[in-house]
Amino acid sequence: MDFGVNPKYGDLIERAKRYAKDMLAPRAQEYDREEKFPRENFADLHREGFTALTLPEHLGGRDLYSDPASYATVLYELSNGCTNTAMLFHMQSSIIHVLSLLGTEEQAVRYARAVHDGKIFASHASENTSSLHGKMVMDTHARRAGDQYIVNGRKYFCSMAGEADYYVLWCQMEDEEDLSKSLYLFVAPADAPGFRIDREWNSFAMQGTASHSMIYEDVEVPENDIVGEGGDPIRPDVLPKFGFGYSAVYLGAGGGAYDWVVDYAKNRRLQPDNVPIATYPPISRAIGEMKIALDGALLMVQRAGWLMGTRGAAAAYGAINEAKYAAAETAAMITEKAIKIAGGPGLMRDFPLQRFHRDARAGLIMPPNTEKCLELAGKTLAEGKAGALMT
Amino acid sequence: MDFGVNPKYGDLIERAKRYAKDMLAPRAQEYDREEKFPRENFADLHREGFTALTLPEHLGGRDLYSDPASYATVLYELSNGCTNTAMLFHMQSSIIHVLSLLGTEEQAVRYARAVHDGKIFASHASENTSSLHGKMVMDTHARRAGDQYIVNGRKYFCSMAGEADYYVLWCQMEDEEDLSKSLYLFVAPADAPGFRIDREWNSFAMQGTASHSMIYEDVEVPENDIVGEGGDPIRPDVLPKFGFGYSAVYLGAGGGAYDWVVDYAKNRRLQPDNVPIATYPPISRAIGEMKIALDGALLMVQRAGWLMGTRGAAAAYGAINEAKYAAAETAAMITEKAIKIAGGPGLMRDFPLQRFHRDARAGLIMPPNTEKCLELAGKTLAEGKAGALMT
Amino acid sequence: MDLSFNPKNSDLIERAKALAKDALAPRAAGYDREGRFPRESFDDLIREGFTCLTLPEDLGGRDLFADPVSYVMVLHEIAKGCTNTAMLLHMHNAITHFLVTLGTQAQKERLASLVRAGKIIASYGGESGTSSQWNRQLDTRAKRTGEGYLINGEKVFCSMAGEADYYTVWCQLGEDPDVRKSLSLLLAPADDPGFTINKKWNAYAMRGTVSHGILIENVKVPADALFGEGGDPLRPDIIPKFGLGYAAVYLGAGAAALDWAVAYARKRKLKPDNLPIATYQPIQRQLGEMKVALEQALLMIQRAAWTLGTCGPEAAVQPISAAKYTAAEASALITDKAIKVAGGPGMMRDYPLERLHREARAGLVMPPNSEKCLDITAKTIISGDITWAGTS
Amino acid sequence: MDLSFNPKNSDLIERAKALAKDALAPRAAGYDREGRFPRESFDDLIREGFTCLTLPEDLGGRDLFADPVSYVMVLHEIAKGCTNTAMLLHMHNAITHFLVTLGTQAQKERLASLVRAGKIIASYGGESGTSSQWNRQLDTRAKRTGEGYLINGEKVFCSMAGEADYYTVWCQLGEDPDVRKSLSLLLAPADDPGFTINKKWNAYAMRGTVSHGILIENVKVPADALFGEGGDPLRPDIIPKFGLGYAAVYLGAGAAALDWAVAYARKRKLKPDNLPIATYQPIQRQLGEMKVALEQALLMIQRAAWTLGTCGPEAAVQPISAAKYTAAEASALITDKAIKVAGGPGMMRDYPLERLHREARAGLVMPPNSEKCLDITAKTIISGDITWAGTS
Repeated sequence: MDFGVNPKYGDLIERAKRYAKDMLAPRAQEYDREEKFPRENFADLHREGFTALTLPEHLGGRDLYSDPASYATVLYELSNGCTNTAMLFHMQSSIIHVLSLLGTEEQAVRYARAVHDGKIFASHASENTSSLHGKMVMDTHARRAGDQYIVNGRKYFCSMAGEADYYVLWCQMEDEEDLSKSLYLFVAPADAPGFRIDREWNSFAMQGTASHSMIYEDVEVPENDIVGEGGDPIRPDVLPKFGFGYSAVYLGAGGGAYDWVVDYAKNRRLQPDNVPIATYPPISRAIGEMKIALDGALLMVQRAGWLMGTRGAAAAYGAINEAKYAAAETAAMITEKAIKIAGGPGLMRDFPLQRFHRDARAGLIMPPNTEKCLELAGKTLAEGKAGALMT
Repeated sequence: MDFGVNPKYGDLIERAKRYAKDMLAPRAQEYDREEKFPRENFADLHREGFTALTLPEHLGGRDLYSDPASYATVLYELSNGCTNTAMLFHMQSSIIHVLSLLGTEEQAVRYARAVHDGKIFASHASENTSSLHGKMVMDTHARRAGDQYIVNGRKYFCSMAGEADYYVLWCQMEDEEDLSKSLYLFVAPADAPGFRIDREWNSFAMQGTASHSMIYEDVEVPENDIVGEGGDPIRPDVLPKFGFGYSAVYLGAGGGAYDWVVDYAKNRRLQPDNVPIATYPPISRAIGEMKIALDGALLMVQRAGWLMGTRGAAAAYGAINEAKYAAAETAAMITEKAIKIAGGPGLMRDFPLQRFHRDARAGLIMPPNTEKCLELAGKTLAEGKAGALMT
Repeated sequence: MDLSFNPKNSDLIERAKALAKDALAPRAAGYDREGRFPRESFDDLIREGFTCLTLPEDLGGRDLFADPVSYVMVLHEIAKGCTNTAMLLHMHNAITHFLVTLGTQAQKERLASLVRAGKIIASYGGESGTSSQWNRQLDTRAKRTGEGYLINGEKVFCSMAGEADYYTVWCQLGEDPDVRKSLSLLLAPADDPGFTINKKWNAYAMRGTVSHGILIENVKVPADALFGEGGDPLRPDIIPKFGLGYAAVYLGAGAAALDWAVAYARKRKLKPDNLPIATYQPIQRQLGEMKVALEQALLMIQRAAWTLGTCGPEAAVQPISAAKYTAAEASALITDKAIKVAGGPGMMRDYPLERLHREARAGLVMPPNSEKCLDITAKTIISGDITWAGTS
Repeated sequence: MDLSFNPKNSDLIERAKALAKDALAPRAAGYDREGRFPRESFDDLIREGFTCLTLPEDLGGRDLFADPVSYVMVLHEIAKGCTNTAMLLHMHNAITHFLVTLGTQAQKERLASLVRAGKIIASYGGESGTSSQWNRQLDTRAKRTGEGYLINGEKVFCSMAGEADYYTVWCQLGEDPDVRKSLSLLLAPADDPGFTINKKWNAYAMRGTVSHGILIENVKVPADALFGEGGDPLRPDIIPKFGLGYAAVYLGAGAAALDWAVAYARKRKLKPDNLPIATYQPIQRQLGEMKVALEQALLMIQRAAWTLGTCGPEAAVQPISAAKYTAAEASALITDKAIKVAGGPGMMRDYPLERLHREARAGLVMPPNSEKCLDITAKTIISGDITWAGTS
């Protein structure tokens, strides 16, 4: 057992921390207020080599998904600065990892080159299922037409809609209902004819992710931009990676709020006492509670990552689910306590607490929502399975 | 709107407060430890006229159920001293009220005389239904034999089993399935042949209530000890009164713990500070939280009582349910906080906190348990009803 | 104990309810989005007479603070339609009541005629100091001149800055450093050129209150602008009434969220069951918890209001603190759970829950904040035995 | 980061688990009911070598504090069977470890031979003073005599009073009023006639620890009864280890409650559905919340143990506080919810939940209590930047 930072990736975690503070945090307020895609951040992260971290080493990356616990820690640190950026960074990092994992050597090299050129990849999978049971049904279908495919459909919550350079579509081949045979990833440049954006993303949080809906009308995708085998996108070593990262991202909002309010409480003094309010017992107690909860939740996230990396996603599934619950609830709790401690500045848009709070609230709702997480965890137990392994 | 004490019953509330402090509290530890029926308390309450409070005035009572909010406040105050006694007082007070309400003049006079003579009446209704939906099904049946009835059956959670002087049995006439036609109250002296006690009440709380199971084998009840019309016991002006009182009783455990710990915190001093620990901000904050929650829950209970008294039980049903939830959760929360404040003495059997805590925990479980209360409250809302009236 | 709800002024509560539903609620999201003063809604309130409510009856009002239960329920109903509007109405009505309480007959009459003419009165007490206690010096000072008073200073969190017609300036008058003797209220027309608005209100909630800062430079007011004596604003019948109104206003956000969540849960169906989610037990449980919290808070508010009306302001200080705490925490809990019940729509700006959730957070922070409320309650308990109404 | 759980001493954890399940668990209710020392279970532990675990390897032990993760997991497994037994085992093993750490080679060897022979060592630090800080004078004093030391004083909360074979008395030695220089450990045989047991342990939980008071009158011990120097017991490698063990022990009560609740929910069926209640969503939600709390607390404990083993005792002070807090609160929450899941049987003495619930309450109160843990954590944060393992 070793709770220490993996030395192979210690530099990345340190750099993520630094970038969060020096690069992401100063711009976060503006992206949030203006509801803007964090383009400058992506440019800077690209310049620093961060957008390529999850590519394999032979393609110029650091293979960061080989240690998901470190990957999650990098995400968490970035999110301390800007939740929006961390979320989009996670989407891009996950999809380019998946493309190099599932693609042919030619595809892997080609997409990696695009990443190194600063191109941004988005991954669009959500459809209007409205199912309690979360079964995936795809309305987005492709049909063959000569040496290419014609895609039609509609996706919801498409992060970076209108902002990415490539859209990776989760798409079903027609005439085959079984997703485990018919689901493929289609890679299409954002300027391909037939993409239409329905700008209906109007959330009180995570507004910088530009998660609008997209409509595909006869989008043409050449055969060599179809990645992997039928069903690959829902392989257990692929699908859970997307959901896994949300925990780290949303917990990061809690971490950012915690850092800000501790700093505030150490510097804020009230008359006539003239001591930092951090020394008032109710406030120091609240700081202690926040810190302990933050650590516990981060450990849950890192444990899930470690399980996924060492025993595979199937073994990690319970832990990923539990980590999502712990992270989202903890982040929400911390941002709420932070606002109470800060008082007035907690509500002001000039200060970041209200932003972290809104972002953290989104974490409670993003599927699987926290109630659902609890039910899943309990169901696993009730069925006589261990759920998350006792490590 | 008037939140003040009803002047008609102000004396009773004051006396209940005094009895709780001077009479009930000093014996409560022993009844709990020895798991004894609080016989001395009943004798004293009888001497003070308290066991007859719910009889009509013309039968020597105070007709206290005419103002259920006052009734609940009396219960609450008694329970501050001894939860066991308050619970049994409530059972006896409710059943003698019901007997005088439903009985013939002859019966009402006869039972009232017994009450004035110091006889104790128990009410036994619970059967082994194990139903999620709480539908009442009676295994206990009576058949006619000449000018009397023969009762057979088994009841669970029979408060004062082996201790009361009269058992009032909720019993179904044979050959009639519909409870609204066949359910009657049978009054039998505890020494009637055929009663057998199965001493299986072994709870970590409320042990003084002696709520064992009882088996009835060919118990003979003369016709003039059968009370009311068929279905009377489940009339809306009868049944809810039993459940209504539980809120006040269990909240009383919270009130008792609150009183004790506030007194403790005002007197306990630690070195080197040498000031009452009540002045430490985390503790004073906790005291504030307890007091506010206690008041809110008591208002919920009193409101339910007021609704029942002025608009009838049907209108009060939602409020009774909500009050049960608020009272039980609040009492549990307060006793838990009180233990944390007191530290070591919170755990010691020589002090009452652990007793109040155990009693309060029983309140969470006693049907309807608090989860059930929430579901009922939500279901009422979801069905488009207001639930508790906005008063 | 008599919890029947038929106060003298129940007609006002009914009218507030109707107005909130029909006129105020549809505009609430817009005021929040645009961060502007709810002008149209306030005009409705003025036309319907709601800005005259706390004037004495002989001056055209309803003397509504004489019936505090009705007062808080009117606010609560208004707040269910629009939290911002309700907050500002409370500010106007509370300060109007205080000025009338403190003023001479001539002052009362003049003020009443302004209010009846639709003028809006604001109240500015906050300064950028760092204490929540009233035992420190104010920066805003007034001094006597030949004709009246000259005021200088700076105020923060000035609700309706630039929108109200008159500003009530809390300031220290004269040289006495003891605020308990020198704190005074001076009423000044908002168009005095000495007022400069510092537009720094940029909150994430309650944006429609436009609570900017105001710089006060050489504002001259006549002698009859002074209401009451030095120290009067600290009288126990003044400040706690603000807190009581806040409780009612912020609970309104919670009540509106519960209404919305219930309606949503009854409509929203999920496949493959195709049943309203309101039929699922976990959803029912959440709705139940929200409902109990709402009822409890309402009772605490009504109890505090009743105590104020029946036992007087000093007896009401603690019940009001307790009500503010309960209401703010209940509203926070209810809006939290409402978003969980609603899922995705809970975070979308097209629906009201995210706004109500933000407004409830403001309720936690607005003075007296939850910690302060607990503190007031605890100190009362620790310093002696208290018996509050309803606790026998 | 490597969370694989294959410590050097995993054999011990497996044996602890088996022993807890087969031998300890069936007796746990009885010890609680009768309020007596778990003699039979302790005999099992002695026979299986668990009372020698923290002795050095060359003295017949396993040096288990060198591998703190294994140490806490052994305790946790034992506690899942019997919280009382686990607590006392921890007391014995922790004090044995400290005595060995502080003693001379001769003292170590003598102590080890006693322990190997099945003797039980107790540790008595508590006094009926009123401070949780170690900066005050102790009532228990020792003074040097010709042959050794003479001890007088009174101790409270003496676990295993009258049951252990040796008492380790924390006392001030000599005249120096500074406890940081004079606090000492003296080992005395329990059968010394100067010890009088004051049977006042009457807790509602952890009754099997028989933590009575002890009066110490003129107890004489030889010179080699003194372990270490004055002030040594305050070394940072001593006291926090107690807290770490408490965390593991009390979390055991929570883990056992969750196990029981899951098994119950899978068996219990309600009419008319006739399905196990484990299939109901509200029940699943509760079980899920309990599970997440348990996992989180276990990770916090393991992290603290790992920090102790890898980064040393000073670095581990805050993680241990955090682990104690998380474990005690988690155990309280889990046992609460378990009773709600079980309903009636949750409060019946025929089933273990009510006992586990009481034991979890003791966990909240046992020093360092939750407030104290938060305090330690907060002070560290406020006084400077800290970086704990796993937080990068």
